[in-house]
Parts: sequence; structure tokens; C-alpha cells
Amino acid sequence: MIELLLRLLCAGLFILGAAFLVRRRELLAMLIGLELMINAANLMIVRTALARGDAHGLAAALIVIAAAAAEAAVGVALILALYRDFAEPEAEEIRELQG
Amino acid sequence: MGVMLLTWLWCAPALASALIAALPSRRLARAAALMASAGILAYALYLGRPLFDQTSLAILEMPFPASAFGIRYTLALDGLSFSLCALTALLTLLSLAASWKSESSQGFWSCFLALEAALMGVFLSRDLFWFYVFWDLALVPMFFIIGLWGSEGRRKAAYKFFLYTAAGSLCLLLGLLSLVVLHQRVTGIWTWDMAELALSPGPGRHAPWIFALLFIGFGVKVPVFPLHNWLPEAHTEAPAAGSALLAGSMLKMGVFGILRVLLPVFPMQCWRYLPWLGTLAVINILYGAFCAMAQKDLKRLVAFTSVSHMGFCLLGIASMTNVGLQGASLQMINHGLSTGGLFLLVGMLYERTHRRGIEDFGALAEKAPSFTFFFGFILLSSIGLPGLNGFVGELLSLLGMAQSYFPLALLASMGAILAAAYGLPAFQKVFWAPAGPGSVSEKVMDLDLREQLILSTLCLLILWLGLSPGTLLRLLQPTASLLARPV
Amino acid sequence: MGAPLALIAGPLSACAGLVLVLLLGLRKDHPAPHNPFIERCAAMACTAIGLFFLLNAPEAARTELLRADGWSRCWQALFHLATLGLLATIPLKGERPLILALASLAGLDFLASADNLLMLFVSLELMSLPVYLLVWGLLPSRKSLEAGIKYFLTGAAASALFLFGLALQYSASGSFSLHGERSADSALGFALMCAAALFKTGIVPFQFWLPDVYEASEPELAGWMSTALKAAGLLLLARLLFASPAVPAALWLSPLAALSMLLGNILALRQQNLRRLLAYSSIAHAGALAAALCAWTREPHAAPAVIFSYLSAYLFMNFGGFLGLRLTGALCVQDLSGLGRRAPLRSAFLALMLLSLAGLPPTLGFLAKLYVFLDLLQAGDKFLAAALALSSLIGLGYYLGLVRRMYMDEPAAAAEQPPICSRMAHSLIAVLCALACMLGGLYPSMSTDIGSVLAAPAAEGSVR
Amino acid sequence: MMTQYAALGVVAIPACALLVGNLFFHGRWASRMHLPMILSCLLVSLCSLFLAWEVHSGMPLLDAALRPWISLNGCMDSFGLRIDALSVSVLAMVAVVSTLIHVYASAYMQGDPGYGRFFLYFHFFFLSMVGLLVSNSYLQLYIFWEGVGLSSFLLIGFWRHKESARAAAWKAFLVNRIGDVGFLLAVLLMLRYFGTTRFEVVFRLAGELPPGIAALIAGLLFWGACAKSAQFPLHVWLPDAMEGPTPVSALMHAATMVTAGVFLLARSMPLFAHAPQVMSAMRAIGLLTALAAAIVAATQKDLKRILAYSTISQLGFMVLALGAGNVLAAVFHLITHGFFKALLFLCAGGVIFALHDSLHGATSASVDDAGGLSGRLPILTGAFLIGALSLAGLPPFSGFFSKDLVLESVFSSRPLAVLSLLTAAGSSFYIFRMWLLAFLGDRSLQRGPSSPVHAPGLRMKVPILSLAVLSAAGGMLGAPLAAMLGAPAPSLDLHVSAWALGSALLGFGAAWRACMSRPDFDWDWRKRAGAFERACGRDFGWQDFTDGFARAMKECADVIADAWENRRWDPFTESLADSCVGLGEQACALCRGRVNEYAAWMFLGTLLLIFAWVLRWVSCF
Amino acid sequence: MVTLAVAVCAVAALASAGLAFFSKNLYSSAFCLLAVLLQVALLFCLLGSTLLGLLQLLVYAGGIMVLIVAAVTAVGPESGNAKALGPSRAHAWALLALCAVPTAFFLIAARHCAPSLPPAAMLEKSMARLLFNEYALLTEAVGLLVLVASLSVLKEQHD
Repeated sequence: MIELLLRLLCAGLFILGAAFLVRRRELLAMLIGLELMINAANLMIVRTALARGDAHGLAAALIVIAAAAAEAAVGVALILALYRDFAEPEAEEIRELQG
Repeated sequence: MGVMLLTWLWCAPALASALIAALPSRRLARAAALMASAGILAYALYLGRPLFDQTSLAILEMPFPASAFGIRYTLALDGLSFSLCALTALLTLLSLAASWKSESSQGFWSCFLALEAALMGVFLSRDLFWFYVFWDLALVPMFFIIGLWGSEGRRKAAYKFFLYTAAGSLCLLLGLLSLVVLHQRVTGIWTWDMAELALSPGPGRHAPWIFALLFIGFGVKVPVFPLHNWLPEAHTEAPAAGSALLAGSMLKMGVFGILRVLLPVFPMQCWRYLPWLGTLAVINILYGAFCAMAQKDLKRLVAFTSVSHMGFCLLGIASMTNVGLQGASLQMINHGLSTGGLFLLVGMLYERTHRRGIEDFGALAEKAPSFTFFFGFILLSSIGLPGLNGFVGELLSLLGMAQSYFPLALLASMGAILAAAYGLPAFQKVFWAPAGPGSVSEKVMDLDLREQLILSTLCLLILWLGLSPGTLLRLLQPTASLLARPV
Repeated sequence: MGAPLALIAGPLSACAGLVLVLLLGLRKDHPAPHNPFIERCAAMACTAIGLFFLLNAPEAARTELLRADGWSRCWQALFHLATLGLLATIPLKGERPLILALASLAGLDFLASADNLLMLFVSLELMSLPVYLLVWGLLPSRKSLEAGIKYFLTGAAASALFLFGLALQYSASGSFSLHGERSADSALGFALMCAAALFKTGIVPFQFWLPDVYEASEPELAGWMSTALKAAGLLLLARLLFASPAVPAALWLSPLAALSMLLGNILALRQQNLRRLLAYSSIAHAGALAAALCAWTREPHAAPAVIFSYLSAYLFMNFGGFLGLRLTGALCVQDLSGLGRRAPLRSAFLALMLLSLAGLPPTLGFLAKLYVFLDLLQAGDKFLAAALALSSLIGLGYYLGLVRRMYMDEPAAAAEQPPICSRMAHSLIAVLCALACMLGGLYPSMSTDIGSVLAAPAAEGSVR
Repeated sequence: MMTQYAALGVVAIPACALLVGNLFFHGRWASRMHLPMILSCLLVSLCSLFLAWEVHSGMPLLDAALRPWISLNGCMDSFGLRIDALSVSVLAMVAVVSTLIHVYASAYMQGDPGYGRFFLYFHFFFLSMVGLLVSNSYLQLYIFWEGVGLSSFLLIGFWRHKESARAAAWKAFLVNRIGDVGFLLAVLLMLRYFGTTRFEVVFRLAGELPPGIAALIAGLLFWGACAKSAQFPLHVWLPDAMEGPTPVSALMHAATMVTAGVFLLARSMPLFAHAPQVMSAMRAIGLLTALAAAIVAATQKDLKRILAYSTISQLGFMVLALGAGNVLAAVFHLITHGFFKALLFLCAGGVIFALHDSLHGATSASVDDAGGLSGRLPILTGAFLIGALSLAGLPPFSGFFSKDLVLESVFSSRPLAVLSLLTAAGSSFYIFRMWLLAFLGDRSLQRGPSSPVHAPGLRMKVPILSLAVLSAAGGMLGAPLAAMLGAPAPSLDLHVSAWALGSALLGFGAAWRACMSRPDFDWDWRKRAGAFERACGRDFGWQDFTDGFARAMKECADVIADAWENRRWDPFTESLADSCVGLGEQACALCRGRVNEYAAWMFLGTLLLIFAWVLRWVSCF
Repeated sequence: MVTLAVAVCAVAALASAGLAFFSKNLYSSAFCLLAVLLQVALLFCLLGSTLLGLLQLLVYAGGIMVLIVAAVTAVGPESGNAKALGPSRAHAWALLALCAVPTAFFLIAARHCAPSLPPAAMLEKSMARLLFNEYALLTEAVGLLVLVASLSVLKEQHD
């Protein structure tokens, strides 16, 4: 039961995160979506680790959290730079490169 | 390793090409190119001595051991290769001599020698890998020759030439590779050697496909009927020397490939498809002739006659008889001489007037009698007047077909009628008819000594081959009798 | 010492270089833009030392995370070689790009020897995170920022896909080993991870970021990315393919490969920006590589060597191609008009690279393509072979179009001609690339020779 | 030994003369080009007469291979010489007549800007014909056969500024090519079945051929001969060929070109013996041609055209004789025809030369332009009369004997006999009509010119007179010729001679009645039956048909080259490339630079991968 | 009991994620994200790893959320113009519909999962040991990653 629930939650979070990327046009919202996706994965890892009593999974979760933090930092830095230099934090606005 | 005599035959022009590209002055480059090509011709003839003496049937050179996938650098010079190499060397020399006055840069001369190197490589290689390398390599200098030194439409023509023939090359590549891979799969031996792949058991049920791929690959170069339409444009736009070499040597690559690869590997298929191949050949002959008949541009006309003449090569091959194959081989040489000569002549006309239209000229016979003589002579060779070389090749090809399948020979011989129908009116219009209002005939000076020498060489060869083709046929015979269908 | 050295020689040298550059950067405190020559040399020296160790460390070794053998060493050597080129040529206004490149190199090295999904994920992150910053930072402009953000967002999404796949595989097998237990979850997991790998390689529905990013980056960086990062993606793909449950690659990879080859070349036909054009061409080349990978799953014999030969050939010719863009200073197609007369040597170099990319004999590119053809035909994959042939033809269309433009078009007005870059390092590397492309093509046993080095892992079956 | 040298000399001397003329007679010397040529002709005549004498006195057949040409496993041919009765008899006639025409031409062409070139071509014509006669294989014969075609092309188009001359030259070459292809195919078949085309081998083995093949070969050879000897349906080039200078016409009609076809047929008789169907076709075609051409000749006005149709008609007689298997008759008629036709042409040329001033540059004259010349050109009048009498077949002129032989050979069949007698009457009619109108007619009625006429010079008179003598006395050659050919000596069959004589006289009477008794008859008749006259002028529509066919071919070429090659196929191949670029444009619509879309595509791709995997996984269970 | 708590948390997390997606205001999106993160941390605790829960709280709520909120503050919560973008709504729904199959597969796969064991003791301790022994290199690599990330921030300051 718990398994099913958690799987539902993981899938839901992951798909919602993807939906952020597909449908939201604010870059920061897309970042939020990314965090959701990572969290979904992390939840899955932790659940497995705890269910199997496997310390490797926990270590992995910790490492993933750190990596996600690094990624988020880079993302925020990029978006802020765009805002600061060009004041356009929208996906729709950055379309200079195309074709 | 030895001295690698044959390797030098393609290495020498390659090196000369690189050297000439680096020379500081145009005049120096020109002289060097001419000397180099003369030297290469002499060297080629020197190499062919044992073949002439009939002390050996072929010279083989395999200096290196086999490498990955059984690729092995192997060169062989037999009668067929030798005659094509000599033809290439000769045409290069004559074409370069004919463009002596062009103020082209070093690149021009360099490109021609590079082209010569690639062509020599094609005619010498016995290893399919190297064959293909040279085959494709030949496109590059020709691309530049057309694209850089051609006439107005050169950019498009060069592009079209390259892409069209490269499409054929890719088919060829696929076919060759399938052949090699299938051979390996069946026999367990990696080999790219043409001789070893002959009658390969590899293709099996895939044979029709591989045959088709190879045929398309070679056919584009020949060119075979529906795949011919790169040729008129390339010929028309190329500089005279370029079209001479393109027609004279490059088209031969296709026929050479058919003789060297397609026939030995797929004799059964060839026999089975004989009526179809023959039909294609006949279509080539008649189609080229009909198209030539309607042309208003001299160079385009000559280009279409090429299509028609190469049809005779194909006809001889399709007959799969000893005589027909010899005829096809001979026709290659003949076509090289006569069409090469015609292109040079049209080029000389273009050099003087920058016009090529039939309507642009008239009454040249009065202005330029020796020009008229040479043009008429080579034209007669091209339309197959007996006593000149063109006739011998056509006769043997037709005879071969007559031995295998007479109705096709009958149809093909209509080409001889059409030849008169396209060649002579153009000749009459340009040389006999009074000059029209827009004519540029006044600008035409008669040939100077250099040009007369070039053309006399060709004419002498034409006459010699017409009256005594035996010498050359002896060289070509071993290949032909090897490939002929046993009676 | 031998065994651990074999394991971490690559990343260690990269990290050492990174630290060295950081330390050297401390000696002066002014942040003004400058060209840090010493730092560049230090970074290159460390990378070269790493390369040296890699080539001279014959032992095979493995830990829980990593394993070192001929296979991983070869890839690491490739990465080091590419990075050396990047480090030597990248234009600098501070030492930060060096640090980022070295960090990414460390990630690449880890990726090559990783034997553990978690390690793969972390190295993937370590490989790509600095590149987002490099793309953004090297050419600080709106375009580069836009490319950086696009790359980041899509790249992070790919990482998330990988991560979720990893979690699924973990839940299926209870370990992060590549060769764990199989279950329904791992089917999903491998699909997700493969998607991430395809993203890094730039295979068709995952390729959209690639032209944008290449267009906005410096040519050297784009050249490096198209070789090193693409190779990494392919490596990842290969790993997953041979660890994954038995889903035949023909089912999903071959259509995608064919699509990449064709679409990449077709899209490149109409490009005006040269970097974008080369980006599309690199998509097509990735398709060819993926095709070779498909053949690998059917015909395991020669394929690793084939893929590696293709990649090393591609390293020379594509890096050379981008270098040619830098050397000629050409940005868009029009800039090439009449270049042949203005800068004969440079345009000859660029033309050689383009013809090599087009796969014309006797260049290295031809040999690479020939191997792939052979491989495909050996595997009996006629469909892919035909697609490759067709795409080569289309590719020839634009490569040749560029050559034609260089030599057969009238030059633009003098004012509009782009300036020509003349740096020693560029010229030197260009000469190297040209030599490799010309002579390599005449050396048909390249693949078997590489194969003999790679043979060890292939025989052991670790890759499979 | 002597005979071999003489035989070789027959070919070698003209070749040397050509070489010498080509190399040395340039510039000022071009006007002396006739010297080496006439000398060579004389030498060849001597050689050939010597050979004829030798053959007559019983020299065995000379058949020598000189040098190999194409040798494929020894199955092909060499260059060689064959001197036998047939070749030597025709050769002697050709050489002598050509010599005379050469002499005549040197005067006739005096002052023409292309004088040197003319003699080169002219002599090349001669060389080709001589080579053709002494060939010992079909293949070698074919070489010279084409050489004859080429030189006729050059000579008919000699006045190259004239549109009509160019067209006629092309037409001659083309039609001859059409015939040549038949010959070529016959050669191919011979090579296929015998491995060689040497006469002796071919004739020896001909009996062993499958019956259909023998007929095919014979038919193809006949087709080739039809073109050269201007038999229906390939005769269309000959009337137009009058565009060349008159000596060319004389040479072509008397000695070189048209005789080649008859010679080929005579030569191939052993082969034709195995193809009776072809023989009957030859009879039919020969007779049809003879009759039709005679009718057409009777309606023509142009001097040279009348003679041209007359040639066609006479050639029809020869083919008729050959079809009946009578080689002697054909060859004999060939020789006498050579004499009197050359004579007639030279006379016509003399008339044209004489009327030069009033023709305003035209190169031919009609009977209208001439008329009533007898007073001013007595020699020509007399010589022409001799030629006409000979052609009409009145004794004792040469034509009488040869025509008699021809009629004799077909007399056994009533329809053939009637028709050929009718033709003989027709010949008599048209030639006397021509003579009467041109030389005796009333000037005033014929609106003839009154400007002064040029009397022919010595160099024109001598050939004319010599030929007149030959035409008059050529009948004596019958017996030696028969002896040489191994046929029974011709003896006059009085029955046949009477009929022949009667028909000739009938023709003469009709001509006299038409032209002299009512001088305006000719013109009234023209007005009344204009349609018939036009039809005759176009060979009863056959010319229209062939012209239409040529036009259709040209249009066909235009359609292929333009409508198909240039407008369809070429653009199609190019559009393949363009469509690739177009596809790129379409695909670019997908890359609009929106990062959301990138992500969407990525997820879509991932989903597809998942589907592949899941499907696979599910299908495992 | 735990199941119920997990269920509540899960539903809450999903709901707040949905809210985040549909709210037009970036602030509220960020706060909804915070809620999701908190629920996930809670879930970690509920499932048996308090340490990870705390870390999640620290890193995400304390680090990442601060970053995001700061960024939102800098950028402004309202979206600018509201042009249609990217894939249309229909396409997005289609994509979502396609997701249904793998999701179902994923949920059904729960049956094949290994039965859960009782929580092992000392799990977190062995995790720590792992991080500094077998996974040492991994830790190093992540350290490098963080270094790179911090460089990006430094870059911000430099330029």
C-alpha cells in the first residue's frame, strides 16, 4: 500500500515537474519543476534504501541532494544574470537562437 | 618493396601536382606542368614495354602486407590498364598544351596533374579499397577545374557534377562493401582483391541488389541512359582541357569498373541481364544521338555524342563476347581520342571568340582551313567513318552484339545513321554556310603551330588505330577473353 | 600504487591542474581581464601528464565505483587530447575557463571509467555543469547567456531523467551496479537513462539545444563540445545499451540514428551561421555513431574499434573544422565568399576539414565512414547503411557548397571581410589536424590497431 | 610479279598523288593541282588496261592479302587485293572515264577559288572507287564504300555557300548511310557466320548458311546497293546531287558512285544465288525504278536532272539484269553506260559552260535556257547525239548491244519483257526530247537566251570526243568481256533486237512528234497536266514522304532533347536536391528556439523510448 | 498508522505540487514548492531516516528555497506578457495522456518489488562510513561539483 502510494507520489511529482518545463514560461518556474523532478527521484531512492535496509541508497540520496543543490545554484546564477543584464526572465523572450 | 614502378605512375603526377601548386610564378607552373605530363607519358609508355613485347601479360605490384579487413595496396598493369593510363597521360599532356595560352594560376595546372594521378590510380588499382579511394578522389580536382576555370554556368555545373557523380559513388561504395562483407561471411576471408573476388560465392541471393548498386555506381560515370544528365552541363561548362579529360579519361572509369568488377564478379547476372544491358546500351546510343541532333551549342552537341559513343562501349560489354569486349575496350580509347579532340577544338574556338553556339559561326572553312580540316577529320572519326579508329570500335562492339543477339545490333546500328544526322549539319553550318548576321567568325584565326601539333598527334593516332588496330587489340585481348562468355 | 594510479590518473591530473590554476590565480589580486599564459601552460601540462600516465598505465584495476582497463584508458586519452586542444586554443580573459574545462575533464574521466550508476550520474553532472558556465561565460553576450540557460534547463532535465532512471534501476535491483537484477522497474529506468545519454549525444528528438549552444559558443569550445561531450554521451549510451535488458537497439536506436543522420544533414542545408551548420552536421555524425552502435549490438566483433576510430577521426576533423572557422574568422556562410583567394592556406585547411567531414577519400573522415558502413553491412543492417549513404550525399551538398563558396564565389567587399585570427597555437593544432586527416586516411588498419588496445574489455565482456 | 605491282599501283598511285597534291600544291600552285591528279589517272588507266589485258589473256585470279587489319584470333580480315575479270573490267572503264573527266574538269573548273580543293576531293573520289573495285573482302570494300560516300558529300557540297548544295550533300550522305547500315549489318552477319568477309571464303561457304540467313545477308547487301546505285526507295539523293559541279555529276554517274552498288551486286552474285527471293525482289525493284525514273525523266526540264533520272533508270536496267542472274549483261551495260553517260554529262556541262553568262551564276541549266544551240555548238550537238543514240539503244552504238543483252535476259517472262521494252521506249523518248529541245528547238519559242556562248576549249573537247568514240564503239567490248567473265559470247537474238530497236524508234518518233512537229507541245502539255508534272518532280510523292520523315525525326529529336531532357528529366533530378532543401525549410519550423518546446520534444522522445522498452518487457511475458 | 501518515503526506505533497504548477504567481509557486519539500522531508522521517529528512530540510528549505525566493524577489513575481508559448495546451495534454501508460506500468511494477524489511539499525552510520570509504571518490567528485557551482556565484560577483 505504502509502496503504491509512494510510487504514485513519485510519478506525480516527476510528471508535474516535467509539466513545469513544458508549460511554464517563467524560467524560475522551470527551475522549480527541475527541483520537483529531482525530489521525486530522491524519494524513490530513499524509499528503496530504507525498504531494503541498504546504506548505499542513503548515501546516494545525500549525494543527490548535494548535486541538486549545486545545480540549482548554477541555474539561479544563470537566470539572475539574464535578469540583471536583460531583464527577461521568460522562456518566450530568449529566442534569439533558432532555426 | 622493390622500386614500386607502378606506384610512381600515380605518385609522380601527385607529387608534381603538389610541387606545381607551390611554384611562385604562373609561367613556371605552366612549363613544369607540361614537362611533368610529358615525362609521365614517357614513363607510362616505358612501363608498357613488356606488354607490347608480350613478354608478360600483366605487371603486378603488392609492396605491403594486407592490413585491416584484408585491405591490401595492390597495383596491376595489364593491357587494358596500360592503354587507359597511356590515354590519360596523353590527353593530359595534350590538354595542358592546348591551354598553354590560358593565363590560369598554378592551381589550374596542379589540378590537372592531380586528376591525372587519381585517374592513374583508378586504372592501376586492383584492390577495391584503393580503387574506390582513387575513384572518389578524381572528383575533387575535376570539381575545381569545372568550378574555377569553366564558363558562365560553372558554379552550378561543378556542384551538380560532383553531387550527381558522388551519388553514384555512394551506390558503388555500398555495393563494393556489401560484396566484400558477404564474401567474408561466406568464405571467411577478408579480401578486396578484384581477382580474388571474381566469381565470389558471397552475394548469393543478394546478388541482384549488389549488381544493381554496382551498375548504378559505374553507370553514372559511363553514363548510362537515365543517369546521364550531369554530363552535358559539366562538359559544356568545363574549360576545354577539362572537358577533354572528362570525356577522354573520366568517363572511362565507369566502363573500366564494369569490366574489372561487375563482369568478373557477376558473370551469371550479366548473362541473365544481357538483353536488358543491351537494350540500355541501344537506348544510350539512340538517345544520345537524338539529343545531339537537337543541340544548338557545339560543346553540348559533343557532350551528347559522348553519351551515344559510350553506348557502344556498353553494347560491346553487354554482348559478353570476346569480340564485343575488345570492341568496348577499343571504343574507350577511340572515344577518348576523338571526343577529346573535338572538345579541344571547340575549346580553341571558344578561346578565340568566347562563343560556342552553332549559329554563332559560319564560313569558317574560308577563314580557317586547317581548323576545318582537323575538325572534319576528328568529326569523321567520331561518326565512325571506316578507316578511322571510331569505326573499328563500333564494328567490334556491334559484331559482338550480333554474335549474341542480332536484333539489338540492328537497332544499335541506327546510331551510325544518326551520327551522320547530327554531326554533318553542324559541321556544314559552322564551316560551310555563309556567316550569319550575329556571327563572330571574323575573330577566328587559324590554328597556330602548337595547336596543329596537338591535333596532328591526335589525328595520327586516330588514323593509326583505324588502319592498324591490331597492336592495341593485342593488348586488350587478354582481358576480353578472360571475361567473355565461353561459347 | 600502480592500480589506483591506473584508476584515477585521468581525474587526478585534471584536479591537480585545477588546483594549480586556482593557486596560481591567487598570486595576484586584480580581477582585471587578462590572458593568463602561465595558468594555461600549467593546465595543459597537467592534462598532458595525465595523458602520459594513461598511455603508460597498463594495469587493469577496479573498485566499487571505477574500473580501469584498455577501454576506459582509450576514452580518457581521447578526452585528454580534446581538452588539450581546447586548453591550448581557448581565448581567455581570466583563468576561470581553465578551471571549468579541467573540472569538466575530471567529470569526463570519471565517466570513462565509472562502473557504477551513481558514479555515472555524478560524473555526468560534473561533466556538464561547468560546460553550462563555459557556454555562458566565455563570450559574455546575450546569445551566450541564452544558450547557457537553454542548455542548462534541458541538460538539467536530462540529468533528472537519468536520476529517475537510476532510482528505478536501484529499486529494481537494490544496487547501483550496472549489471544488477532485472525487473519491470529497470526497463523503465534504462529507458530514462538512455534518454539522458541520447541527450548528451545529440540524437534527434533530443538535439534541439545543440545548434543553439554551438552557435553561441566560441568555435574552440564548440569543437571541444562536439567531440569530447558527444563522445561521452556515446560512451554512456554504449554502457547502458550493453547493460540494459535485452531490448534490441534496432527497435529504438536505429530509427533515431537514421532520423538524426537525415534530419541533421537536411537542416544543415539551409543554415547561414557556420557554427550552427557544423552543429547540425555534428547531429548527423552522432547519428552515424549511433548507427555504428546499433551494429555493435548485433556484431560485437569490430564495432568498439569502429566507434572509437570514428570518434578519434571526428575529433581531428570537427575540432579542425571549428578551428578553421576561428582561423578564417568566418561567422556566417557569406563570410566564406572568395576566401580561397584572400587566405589560401587557411581556406585550404578549412576545405580539407569539410571534405573530411563529408567523408571523401582519402581523408580520415572517409575511413571512419567506411568502417561504419562495413560494420553495418556486417551486421546486416541494410536500412541503416542506406540511410547513412543518403545522409552522406545530403551532407556533401552543404560541405561542398561551402567549398564552392570559398573558391568559386566573388569575395565580399573589403569592409565586410571578417578579420583573420593568427595565433601560434591555433596554427599548430590546425597543422596537426590537417596532417591527421590527410595521412590517417591512407592508413586503413587504424581500426584494427585501435581494436587491439580496446580488445581487452571487449573480450572480458565488461562493456557488454 | 608485274601484275601484282600493277594491282598495287592502282591503289597506291592515286594515294601518292593525293599526298603529293596535299603537301606541295599550295598557294599559287593550287591552280596546277590537276597535274598530279591527271597523271595519276593516266597511270592508273595504264595499269588497269594492262591488268585487263593480262586477265583477258588468261592470268589466274589474283587474290593477295597485303597486311592484317583487325585480327581477332585470326577470324578477321586483312587488307588485300583481288584482281579478277569483274573487277578489272569495271576498273578499266572507271579509270579511263575518270581520266577523261579529270581532263575535262581541269578546264571546267578553271578559275574557281576552290580549284585545288576540288581536285583533292575529286581524286579522293576516284581513289575510293578504285579501292572499292580491287578489294578482296566485304569489309575492305565497305571502307572504300564509305569513302565514296564521304567524297560525294564533299563534292556535292563543293559550292558550300549554296544552301541547296549543302542540303543535297547532307542528304546524299545520310541516305547513303542508311544504305550503308544495311551493308554493315550484312558484314556483321558474315563475320558472325563465316568469321571473315573475304569473297572467296564467303562464296565458298555461302551454301552452308541457314536459308533465312543467306536471304537476310543478300537482302541487306541489296539494301546497301540500293542506296549507292539509287534504286527505289533510296534513290532520293541522286536528283539533288546535281548541285555539285558538272564534272562531279559526270564522275558520280558514269564512273564512281552509282556503279559501286551495281558492282557490289555483281560481285555478290555467288551469294545471291542462294537467295532467290532477293533476286526476284531485285528484278521487281530494278524494273520499277527503271520505268518510274524514265517517266520522271521525260517530264523534267533541268538538263542535269533529266540525266540524273536517266541514270536511275539505266541503273534499274542493270539491277534488273542482275536480278535475272545475268552478270555479263549488267557489267556490259555498266561499262557502256559509263561511256555514254559520261559523254552526256560532259556535253551538258559544256552547254552550261557555254551559257555561263546568261545563267547568272546558276550552276545548272534547263532546256529552256538552252534550246537551238546546234548552230553554235556543233561539236557538242554531235557528241550529245552519239550519247543519246547510244542510250536509246540504236545500233550500232554501244548502248544497243548492252541493252539488248539486258532485255534478252528477262525476255523469257512476258510482263517483264513488256515493261522493260516500255522503259526502253521511254529512255529513247526522254533523251531525244532533251536533245531536240536543247540543241534543235526553236529559240524564240523557248525563250532561250541570246547572249553569246562560250565554245568549249580543247581540254573540254578532247574528253568529249574521246567519250563519243567510246560510246559509239563500246559495243565491241562485249565479246572480250564475255570471254573474261567466262560467259558465252553474246550473240544477237534477232527477235529481241527487233523489239528493242522498235521500242527505241518508237521513243524517238514520239519525241520528234512531241518537240519538233509541234514545238509548243511540251509547254502546252505542262500547262494541262501541271499536277502530274509536279507529282513527277517529287517522284510521285516519295520525295515528300522522305522529307516528311526527316522532319519528323528532327522534331522527334527536338522533343527528346527539349521537352524531355531539358524540361522534364533534368529539372526532375535537380528538383530532388531542391526538395531536400525544401524539407529543411519545413523542418526548421520545428526549431523555433523555445526552450519549452525543446523540453517537450525531449520528453516525447523519452516517452517513445519508454514505450519501446515497456512493449518489449510486456511481450517477454 | 504510518501508512495513513504517509498517505496524508503524499496527497499533500501532490496537491501542493499541483498548486505550484497552476498558480500564476511565482511567489506562491515557490511557497508551494517549499510545501512539497517539507512533505518529502516528512516522508523521509516517516519512512525511517530522520537524518535524511533533516538534511533535506536543511539543504532544500534552507539553501535552495532561499536562493529561489531571493531570485523571485529580484525578478518579480508576475509574469510579463502572456503570449502563448511552446507546445499548445492540446499538445501538452496529449503528452500527459501519453504519460499515463508508463505511469500505470510503473504503478503495476510495485507488485514485483522486494518486500520491505524492517528498518535496519545503524543504517545512517554505515551510510556515513560508506561516504568516506567506498564512496570517497564520489564525495570528492560532488565536492568538485559544489566548487564549480560556487564558482558560478563568484562569477556573478566578478562581472
